[in-house]
Amino acid sequence: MSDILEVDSVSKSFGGVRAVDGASFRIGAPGIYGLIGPNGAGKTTLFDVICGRQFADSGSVRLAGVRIDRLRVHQRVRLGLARTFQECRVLEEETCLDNVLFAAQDKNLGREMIQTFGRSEAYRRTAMAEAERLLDLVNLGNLQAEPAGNLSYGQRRLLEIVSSLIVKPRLLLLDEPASGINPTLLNMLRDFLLRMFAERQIVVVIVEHNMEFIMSLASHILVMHQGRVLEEGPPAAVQTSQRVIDAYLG
Amino acid sequence: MPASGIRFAVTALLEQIVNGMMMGAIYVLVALGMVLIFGVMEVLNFAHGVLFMAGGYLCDVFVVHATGSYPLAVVLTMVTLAIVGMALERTVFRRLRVNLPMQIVASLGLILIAENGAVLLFGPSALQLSVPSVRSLVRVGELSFTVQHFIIVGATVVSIGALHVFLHHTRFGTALRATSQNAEAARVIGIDSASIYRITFAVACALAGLGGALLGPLFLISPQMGDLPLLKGLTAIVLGGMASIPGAIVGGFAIGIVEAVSTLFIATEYRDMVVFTVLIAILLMRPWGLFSVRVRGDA
Amino acid sequence: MQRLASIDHVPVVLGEVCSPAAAAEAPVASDYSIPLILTVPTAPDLTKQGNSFLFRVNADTDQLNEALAAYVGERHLSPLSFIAWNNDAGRGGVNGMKALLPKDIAIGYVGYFDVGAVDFSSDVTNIRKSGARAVMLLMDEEPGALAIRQIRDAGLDSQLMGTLAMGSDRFLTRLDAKYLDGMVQYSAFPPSAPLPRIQEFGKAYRARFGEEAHGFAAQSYDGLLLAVKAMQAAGTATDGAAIQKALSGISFDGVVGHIQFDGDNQAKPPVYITQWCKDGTRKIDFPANLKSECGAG
Amino acid sequence: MLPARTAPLLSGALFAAALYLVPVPFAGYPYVLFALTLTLCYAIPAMALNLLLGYTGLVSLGHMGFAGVGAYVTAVLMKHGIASFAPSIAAGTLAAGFVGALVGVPCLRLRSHFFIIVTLAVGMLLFLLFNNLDWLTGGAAGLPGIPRPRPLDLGFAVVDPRRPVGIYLLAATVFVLVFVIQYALVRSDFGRSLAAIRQDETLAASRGVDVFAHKLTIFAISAAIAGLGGGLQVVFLRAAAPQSFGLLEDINLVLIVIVGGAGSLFGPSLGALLFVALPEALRVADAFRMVLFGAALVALALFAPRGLWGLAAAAARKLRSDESAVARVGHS
Repeated sequence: MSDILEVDSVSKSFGGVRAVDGASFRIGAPGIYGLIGPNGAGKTTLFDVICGRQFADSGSVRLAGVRIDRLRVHQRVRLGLARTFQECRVLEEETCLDNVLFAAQDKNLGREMIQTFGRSEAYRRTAMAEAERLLDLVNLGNLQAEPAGNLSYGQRRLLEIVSSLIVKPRLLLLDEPASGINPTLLNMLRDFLLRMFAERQIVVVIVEHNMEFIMSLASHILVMHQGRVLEEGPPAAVQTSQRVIDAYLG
Repeated sequence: MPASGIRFAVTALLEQIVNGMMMGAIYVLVALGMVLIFGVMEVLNFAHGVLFMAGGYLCDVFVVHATGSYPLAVVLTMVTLAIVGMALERTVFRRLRVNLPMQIVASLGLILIAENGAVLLFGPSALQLSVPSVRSLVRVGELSFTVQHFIIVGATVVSIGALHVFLHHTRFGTALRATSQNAEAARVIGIDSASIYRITFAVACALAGLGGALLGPLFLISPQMGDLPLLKGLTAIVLGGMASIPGAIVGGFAIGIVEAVSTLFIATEYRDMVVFTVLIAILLMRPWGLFSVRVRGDA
Repeated sequence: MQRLASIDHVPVVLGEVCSPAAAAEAPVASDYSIPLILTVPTAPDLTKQGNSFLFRVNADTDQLNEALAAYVGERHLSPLSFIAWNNDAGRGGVNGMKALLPKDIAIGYVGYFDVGAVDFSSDVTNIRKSGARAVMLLMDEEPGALAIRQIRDAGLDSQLMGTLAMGSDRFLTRLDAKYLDGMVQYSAFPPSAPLPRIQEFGKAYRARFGEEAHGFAAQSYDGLLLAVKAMQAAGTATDGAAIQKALSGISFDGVVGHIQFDGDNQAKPPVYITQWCKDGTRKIDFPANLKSECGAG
Repeated sequence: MLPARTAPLLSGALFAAALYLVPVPFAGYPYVLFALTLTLCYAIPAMALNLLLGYTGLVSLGHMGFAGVGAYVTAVLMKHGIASFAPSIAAGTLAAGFVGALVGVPCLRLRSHFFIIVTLAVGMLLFLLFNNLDWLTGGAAGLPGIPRPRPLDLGFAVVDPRRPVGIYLLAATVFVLVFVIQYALVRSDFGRSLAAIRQDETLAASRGVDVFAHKLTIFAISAAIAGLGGGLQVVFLRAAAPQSFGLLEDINLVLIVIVGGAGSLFGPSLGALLFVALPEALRVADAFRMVLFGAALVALALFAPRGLWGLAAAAARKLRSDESAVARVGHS
């Protein structure tokens, strides 16, 4: 079975700044992977290249063998890639339930037009049960009918993650999910992610600064430094690697 | 093409380039004001055309009823409109900084107020303001132009220079550029963005007033005199790349010249179509405008 | 118009000023069988829609152009250029004039501009490039004054030819005489012509409004009297159809001259040509029997 | 309370029935019917623009240009007897939709400020075409003499569009058809995707929405509906003039939608009633009234961004919440 995610010598620069300089790594087995590195290591740029927010200057990205680095964002999503945003984006005017149901909706334009006159609400009924279950898991069950705009920052982040999970993605990319979240919610987030991973056996890649959170969650860590993958391996090995310590302490 | 034909074509081309520079200068004055306001405040001021028109009427009032001297009237017009600009910014546009559709509604409301106000105060028919520089002519070989043509181009070049000095060599100007690049960052280091917005609007409206005061005597001062300059000015800042001042300057002059020279090849009533077709063509090739750099996140 | 016809139930309507509006109102007039008397719009095809309730007192562009075409022919002012409004009055005037010109007159540059435009520099350049001997301006006073000033400021000395509105003293307030010297224009009502009906109306108009009478006023005045006379002849002030019948057969000596409607309900008032003199007065150039010196046009 | 799904259908049906009953009291007042029919003609392009402005967040300042395309295609076909009313107006609608798609492909990739200015330029271009192509559109003089559709025998009644009541009923039918299309598009998965695009384009894309394709589709549909409105207006006024599809009408249309209440189903119709029927009734909008009107617009932009319908809806919601609050107090 080919790798789920394969990043092959990707480079990206803005003017003179080489943000990503030939980064490469492969993820074959399902698991929770951490992507860490000091500021300016190119984590966010690489993350954006994989998600499609940025196009790579050179190199390639493959999702389950299919090359995606030239596709537009929505095409990658339909191939099973899902992501959350560092700035946490939700549909503020829609209710929490509608946020999740919208994520589950089939976005194919042709089928949408047929539904416009067919008026079938089939998918919403089938997705409803799963949506409510996931919302309950993150204690948002009682806020189903509340517009997302009224939620706290932490609750919005949980809603965003639930919305990206409802579509059963093959690869879930989380962009600093721990930032700005109080410890109690952090534990709930960790348990939720572990439970979802246990249920779904997918690949989760987390870009994160919160070492304690990432080390307790990820089974495999990738360390980036100056645009390249410096080190990768289980958390214990990576924490003791001299190269990583030098990179951080400079 | 017979010899005389070539000579005719060259003089015609020269004549249209001068006319193009003159109208281009007017578009630059309007575009500069709009690009300043948009660059600093993310506000697209559709009411800029009526400020241009107000410049024409104010200049007429200051010449005929107050001072009798055109240069003094132009200065008074610019000062008055700077004050009007500050008032507008405080009452209307500051609250609408982010909300684009409401900026448009507010601008359209201001257009209705200004154009119909002009009809109420000065009557529907246009005013004709006769000033010395429009009556005296300059002969250039077989061609002749009013002195006003060259005053307009000269005044615009001076304004561009003054604006450049203000923006790059004064403390206030640097603060203004900082606010345009990143309002929050500027505020963090102690720049009072409220006064920046006020000054930006004052300078922008003064420039528009200057444009109206310069073009009014050459043609007519009428309630609708600002409409076409607004559209051409908008086209200029889009060509230039929305927030780029050099882009607005080159865009304004380019439109003026292309528009004027195009009338040698196609019928004049299609002149305005030329400008809009050029705009759409350029945006197809460079969807972010001629001059502005590709902004990060523009995948 | 809809409001006048259905709510106010008026018997006769005295005409619209611009042709597109007149074109839209004509069908409403025939729907409610209310005679619509036009006294200003000049688009030739207005009276060619077979609408029996539409009457026109003023001459259309073809009739007006006949006199000027003869003037251009006699002096062989070729090539002849035009600057005209980009609407039916403008385009109708240009096409009408072209049809009436002798074959040996070449057409130089023709420039159209939208109502409200003020910059004629490109037209001036093209006229100079085409080496035009004469330029006909088909527009009303406001753009006319602008175009003339820009033509003369750019050093062009071609013979200028204008329309009705450019022959009145009001036009002098927009331009000083030196710009107008030598310009000719057709006219339906030369205010200082030595004709009794013109002098009388002129005096009465000046007494009432304090300024010189002009063609539009004279034609509308006749239109009003015409309607009254028709209503008297039909003996009714409400039955539109009867008034229409009276109007089509009417023969009336108005201020602008004798008015009688042809098959298309179009009158044939006399047309004159006047020329501006250096001192700001006018003289009549056509018809020959009224040829006069400066001050009597 | 009625189940959620049928409530809007009921109010929609009542609204439609009311529309059809209007001629009964006003049959004797052709002028009132004239003003109401004109309002319906304006409401159709207003609903079209609302699909863009209100539901997708796209501000198009040249939309009456597309109405003009529909109008002139319909007018030319009918005036020269090439086709009768139904095929002509269908051709006009399709032509407008096609031009909309043609404009959309290049322009919808532009960032919002560019897009607004380009739609303004497109509107100007279309107007200049109507104003200058004399041989086709009659140029500035307009295209007079467009025949009204032939009478339609419905068995129980004959609808004669040549009479004020007939043309009103025709306009009402087209209006209801467009209202249903607006409702269907908005209250559907497609409508939810549009709402997502309006609220956060980047998020919509990351949920799998092909933003460009959706924008292009709704832009073309909206242009087509505007063309339908243009065709109807021209057949009703029996003449096509470029001025009715120029810059002033573009601005007027934006105001109708925003003042009426962008993003609501009934907003555009309310706006059309205010902007078309009212001034028509007041007849001459003199300068002073326009100044007050402009001031009202500025005030509305500052204090009621959701437009009048938004205000009404907010007031209604507040009323309901007060009632329910009172009711709860009663129970606790």
